[in-house]
Amino acid sequence: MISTVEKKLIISNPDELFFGLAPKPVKCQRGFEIGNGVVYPEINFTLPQIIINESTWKEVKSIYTEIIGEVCKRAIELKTPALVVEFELLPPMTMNPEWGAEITKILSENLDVFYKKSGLKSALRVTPVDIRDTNRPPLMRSGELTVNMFRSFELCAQAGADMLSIESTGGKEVHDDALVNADLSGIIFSLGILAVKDMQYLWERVVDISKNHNVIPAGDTGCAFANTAMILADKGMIPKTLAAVIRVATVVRSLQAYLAGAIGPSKDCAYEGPYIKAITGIPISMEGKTSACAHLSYLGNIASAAADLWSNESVQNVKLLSAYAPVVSLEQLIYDCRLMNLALKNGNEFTLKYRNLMVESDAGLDPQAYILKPEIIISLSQKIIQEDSPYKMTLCAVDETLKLLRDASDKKEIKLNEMELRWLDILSMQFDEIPGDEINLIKKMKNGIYADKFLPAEYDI
Amino acid sequence: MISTVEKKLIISNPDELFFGLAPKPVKCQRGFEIGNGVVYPEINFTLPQIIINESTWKEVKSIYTEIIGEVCKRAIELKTPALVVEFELLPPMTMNPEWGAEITKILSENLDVFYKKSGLKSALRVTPVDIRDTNRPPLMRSGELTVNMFRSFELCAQAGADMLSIESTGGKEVHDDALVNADLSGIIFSLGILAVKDMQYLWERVVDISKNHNVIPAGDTGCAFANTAMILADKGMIPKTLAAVIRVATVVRSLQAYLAGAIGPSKDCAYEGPYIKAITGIPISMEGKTSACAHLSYLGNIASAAADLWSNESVQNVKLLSAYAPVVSLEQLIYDCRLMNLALKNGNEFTLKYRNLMVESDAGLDPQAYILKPEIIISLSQKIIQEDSPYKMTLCAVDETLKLLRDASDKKEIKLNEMELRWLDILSMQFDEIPGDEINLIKKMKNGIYADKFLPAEYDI
Amino acid sequence: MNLIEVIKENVIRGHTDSNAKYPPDLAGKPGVKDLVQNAIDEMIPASQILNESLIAGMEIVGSKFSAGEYFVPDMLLSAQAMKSGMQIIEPLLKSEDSKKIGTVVIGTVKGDMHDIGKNLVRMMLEGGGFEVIDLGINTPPEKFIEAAKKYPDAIIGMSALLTTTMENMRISIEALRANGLNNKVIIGGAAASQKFADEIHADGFTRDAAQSVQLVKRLIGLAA
Amino acid sequence: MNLIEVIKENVIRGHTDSNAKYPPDLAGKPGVKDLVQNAIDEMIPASQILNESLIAGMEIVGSKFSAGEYFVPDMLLSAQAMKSGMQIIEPLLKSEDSKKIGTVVIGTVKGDMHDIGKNLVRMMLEGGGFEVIDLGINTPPEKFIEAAKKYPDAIIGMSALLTTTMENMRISIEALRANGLNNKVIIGGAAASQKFADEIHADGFTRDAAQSVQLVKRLIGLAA
Ligand code: B12
Ligand code: B12
Repeated sequence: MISTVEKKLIISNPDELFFGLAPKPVKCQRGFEIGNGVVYPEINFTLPQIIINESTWKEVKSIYTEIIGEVCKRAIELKTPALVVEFELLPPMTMNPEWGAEITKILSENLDVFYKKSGLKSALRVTPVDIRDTNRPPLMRSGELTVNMFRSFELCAQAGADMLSIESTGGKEVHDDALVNADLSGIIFSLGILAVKDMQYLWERVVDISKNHNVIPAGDTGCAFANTAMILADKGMIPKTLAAVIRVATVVRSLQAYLAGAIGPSKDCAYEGPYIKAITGIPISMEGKTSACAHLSYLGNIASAAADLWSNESVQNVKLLSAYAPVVSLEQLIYDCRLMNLALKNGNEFTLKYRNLMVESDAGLDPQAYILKPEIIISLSQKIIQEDSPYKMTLCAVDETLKLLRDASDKKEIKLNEMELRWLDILSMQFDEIPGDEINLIKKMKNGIYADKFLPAEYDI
Repeated sequence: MISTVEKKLIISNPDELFFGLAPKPVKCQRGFEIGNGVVYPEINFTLPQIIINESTWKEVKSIYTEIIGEVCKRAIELKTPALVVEFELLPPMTMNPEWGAEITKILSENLDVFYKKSGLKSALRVTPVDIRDTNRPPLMRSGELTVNMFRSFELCAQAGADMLSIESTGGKEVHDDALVNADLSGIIFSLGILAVKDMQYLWERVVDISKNHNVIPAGDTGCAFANTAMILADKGMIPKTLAAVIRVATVVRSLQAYLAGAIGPSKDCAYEGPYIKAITGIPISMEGKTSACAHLSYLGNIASAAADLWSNESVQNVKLLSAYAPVVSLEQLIYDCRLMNLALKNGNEFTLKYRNLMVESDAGLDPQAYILKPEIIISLSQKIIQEDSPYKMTLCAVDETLKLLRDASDKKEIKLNEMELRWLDILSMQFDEIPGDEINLIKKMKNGIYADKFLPAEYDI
Repeated sequence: MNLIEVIKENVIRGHTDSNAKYPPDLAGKPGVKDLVQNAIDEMIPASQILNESLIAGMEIVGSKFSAGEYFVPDMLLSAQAMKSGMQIIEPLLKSEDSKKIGTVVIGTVKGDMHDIGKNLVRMMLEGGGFEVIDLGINTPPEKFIEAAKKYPDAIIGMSALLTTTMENMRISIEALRANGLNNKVIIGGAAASQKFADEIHADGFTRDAAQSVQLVKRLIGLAA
Repeated sequence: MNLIEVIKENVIRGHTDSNAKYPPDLAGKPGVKDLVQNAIDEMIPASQILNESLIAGMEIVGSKFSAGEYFVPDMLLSAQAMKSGMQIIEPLLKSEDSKKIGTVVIGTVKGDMHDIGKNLVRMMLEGGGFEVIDLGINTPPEKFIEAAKKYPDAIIGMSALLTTTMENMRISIEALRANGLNNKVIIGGAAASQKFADEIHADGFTRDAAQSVQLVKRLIGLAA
């Protein structure tokens, strides 16, 4: 059952939107609560160069075993108040759900041992891959891939996951093309209709599985859309203003997970997280400068302004001069968190000032950073939730962000070059032609240039 | 000419010892000043797994060319106010001074290009290796290695270095053994006599070379002593209290560089830097959490409390998921610096509070962090400079640090376990037997267990 | 400005025809399609239109993109405009004139679904005058073999973004060689590097799509 | 506590003789040297003293170190105490009893001057009953070859800490093999890893000195 969104924000004062504190904290099994006054590190890691198959499986397992041992050891040495570990499955581990579960078990058992032996509080987030996207046009509700994806959630939950997440891809088959063409109608169709419908379908099921296994349905991310856009924008391939617009638009599709019963913490790569936090009050995970190992970014500091978990996104298990890269990342995260947690102890006024450093650090340098300013998050969120349907909310998100960025550029709060300004014009022109009514856009898209990219029946449209 | 130290600290108020501001800023060629209100990133990098010889030399050069290009590109994208690049030679590049100079030229020329093309302000620190330590007992003032080391300084200065540094090793041949035996008499002999004499000899010459080529004689580090101790202590091999004592003792030997005419910025790995800054007023380079790629540490945040340059120490040019590791490090440093620089803009009161977060973050968790508390730096430095000779200053440093740590443990400001306390006792007992007079210790050592480790003539004793 | 120049300008600006709304300042004005028709009517030789307007225009587009003055969507608009002109002149060109300068088979390797980078490479190569056969994502070695047999002179491009799929580039190359196929292979994608390319005996690597055109030209002996 | 136990205890505490000031609480009391002499005087067999006091004591020291309850200087004090006892009983032991359980040649490779890690490994191996030939730092392949010829049964240990010297481990191993020398080779140092060991065909790798004893024992068939 998908509930509808309240017309009132849970956090409506920008000064109450900061790191470490969320109105609806999430309680974890091994002794701690996320969003209750402390920022915790969320460590991510992945395999070094290796192929995954039967013959390498033993080595794959030993790599994960080694990583988790080293990570826990250092976490204890640095006395972190608690540790969140994310295990992002790789595609073969979701296609063979038993494999993903096997690694989950290794990680979970190790966390148990260190909890019992050394009192290391911890939680394990497990994130199966949205393998439905393997074939194009993808089958979103049928077929072996869908079955295996849901089995992967089941088996990982049984094997010891504490939280379930996914970077779901419903609508991406249209978005990929729309993105490089900077075609707002395709983007809005993808995010406001396809992605929303798929999120509703998918998260009802993930929430059910979570309830059955007593694990936390944690949340989703607009990664496949907005982070793809971000990377392309950072490489100068698409306008940054477009990436910023897409980010705000993903708020609506990501929100569906929480309306379906997910309770957070959101996924690290979901830079729309602070919007979700303002709207729903759930704690969020964020990544920024300390995830430079996974992707470079213009959001390095501002990303931490509202973070309840602080993540490195991902790093291969390669040896650096000091230690393996996951240990290096963990150490950096822990030191970042220490500063934030001490700031929190110094009281609200100081915390705010410190948060504002993070914001000021980046907000003026990039439109994608600009839309993460607390006042803007609150004001845009406020407008978005007044709309009645996810489609209308998405339209509102796009429209308001376009206006906002033009305004910010006029007021010289951000500097947009001539290319960006040109595209801001084009995007606004495009927007004016998008039907205000969902049905009409669907009709248009079923016969338009994306017609062979997606299967309407798989979205029940 | 070695001058003697003033009996008055340049910074005598702990509240005036903070990041970004040094009483004696250092002016760089390409448009900026270090220590004048802004913290700048200092990026370091080294080769990945490769052997250095004639047949690989072309590849070696192309690796450095690639690194400097990528680093400058990202520095510009992230709009850093300026960039310091350190090139630490590897041993074969000092043994063949032409090689080190060739890489220096590549780096320097690239920095020039980016300065002219994109306005990237920058400075290049070049650090030859102290190759005199290749043979044991080492020849410190004669032999081919010494000649090549000095030629390396010369050629690198000619080839475009803006600053010269070294991690010099005089006295290490005794210290290595004394360290693992936790033998304070050997440690004090090494640091207070051998190292001091070698620093005086070495830095008079480096300062001369610098003057002749109009480059900055930047400074030295107690790395070979105190960082070796730190790494061993962090691995549980020697007491952390001992490592802390050694750190403070290195202040005296490192100080000799500045008395001989070096003007800073000090070397990143010199955690004695804040003491030097208080005593001399020169700007310092420091490394902490963002150098976790090079070594893990218990000083992650406190290290930045007084930093004028903020460094990653070193990272191999390996590919991470996002980019090559040096680019990743640079990005992290720049974001760290942005926060510090915004804090500085918020005025002294806020800066101090922010600095205190960094201090509180680590100071209670490790004796090596504890001795980096600003009040302690000032009070210990004050005592040290009252003594008349480097030897007496070293004795004072050791004595006062031992007392301080016992006190801190009694007052529960740091937690020392039973093993640490036991060694604190032993070290104090040892200290009581060390001659107050330099001559007597020299006499003892010439005939003692370290007699075959060092050559007195090479230190003119 | 003569017609040849005007067409070229319209390619660069990405203006297809008088119905196209972009770029806004050219809306309503004749675009590449219209202007090429005019040129034909004025008896300008098709090959001259091709070389001096369309290809020359796209070359400038490519260099603007490399210089950071164009986004990908700008480039796509230009490519569309160019195509609209091509459709008119193609029947008029002698077959040898319109022949592509070479063929490239490209695909993302098995297990890997990332294709944005690969698609950009395809686009650039097409813009550079190559025929590109796109095998899509998740391409098993057999498909590369099949394509290599079909296009014995083609350069084969492989893309991989995951550390766990990059080995499939090695495996695919080995499979090609084991089948006696000697097509040159180039690789790319975030996980790849020149070092890795050397290690798996690939014939070329580039960091970005822009450079891939140069690389392929070099491999077929069209550039130094 | 009988004398055997008391000696063992003094080895563990690192108390050499009544002149030694450490550990402070035992200063002035008889140490290992004195007590071993007493034991000899009491006609306790030298081999019993060796095994049940000295070696048994050092074993406990080793496990305390591994458990993080001892620092290296603690261990060195114990080793010194043990040695002082050894000097007394050595002449009394039949030569076969005192024979070392194996030989290890160890050195830091060419171009590399880091030796703290290597020295710890040496110490641990000596404590574990091995004879260790230390080639020092900056050891060229020829020196390893020379030593391997001289000690054909020895395990050879190589240490490297720089990314630019680790290749010298490969080169040194290749040089040994090229000279027909089949000594088992183990490697270590911050730059090394099991993966690298496999790659250069080393016979063993450990992350730390403590594990090196087990590794060497396993390689010579003394442990599983
Ligand atoms: C966008 C993206 C996605 C999108 C893909 C959309 C699409 N249609 O391609 C989505 C969200 C679906 C996705 C899914 C996944 N992804 Co992904 N993704 C990315 C991201 C953010 C950007 C990739 C991209 O498009 N870059 C932009 C393009 C233009 O650059 P490029 O691909 O490098 O291509 C350029 C050059 O390399 C070159 N080139 C490329 N190919 C070729 C070929 C030839 C022949 C030549 C000459 C040149 C060349 O030219 C191109 C243009 O200049 C990267 C992060 C990163 N830093 O790369 C992660 C990343 C690659 N993904 C990652 C992961 C883990 C995944 C998932 C497993 C996530 C999950 N758990 O669900 C799945 C796996 C799906 C699968 N089986 O492949 C990890 C990989 C980690 C690892 N172990 O290797 C990364 C590194 C993210 C991270 N930091 O953790 N991802
Ligand atoms: C101490 C130290 C020094 C001291 C060395 C003192 C000495 N007598 O050894 C001094 C200051 C002299 C020094 C000099 C240099 N160093 Co240095 N040094 C270090 C440091 C901080 C610690 C090394 C150490 O002693 N660790 C403690 C011991 C106990 O650990 P370990 O050596 O790993 O050994 C353990 C295991 O590996 C194993 N093991 C070791 N050997 C073996 C062998 C076998 C057979 C087995 C089974 C096991 C085994 O058991 C040991 C005990 O558990 C490291 C940083 C680091 N993270 O490692 C840098 C480091 C190794 N040094 C580095 C550099 C660059 C240098 C210099 C070039 C600096 C310069 N520009 O002047 C010179 C080079 C000199 C030379 N030619 O070798 C870099 C290397 C970078 C690179 N490219 O690889 C490092 C990584 C520092 C950094 N982060 O940048 N260094």
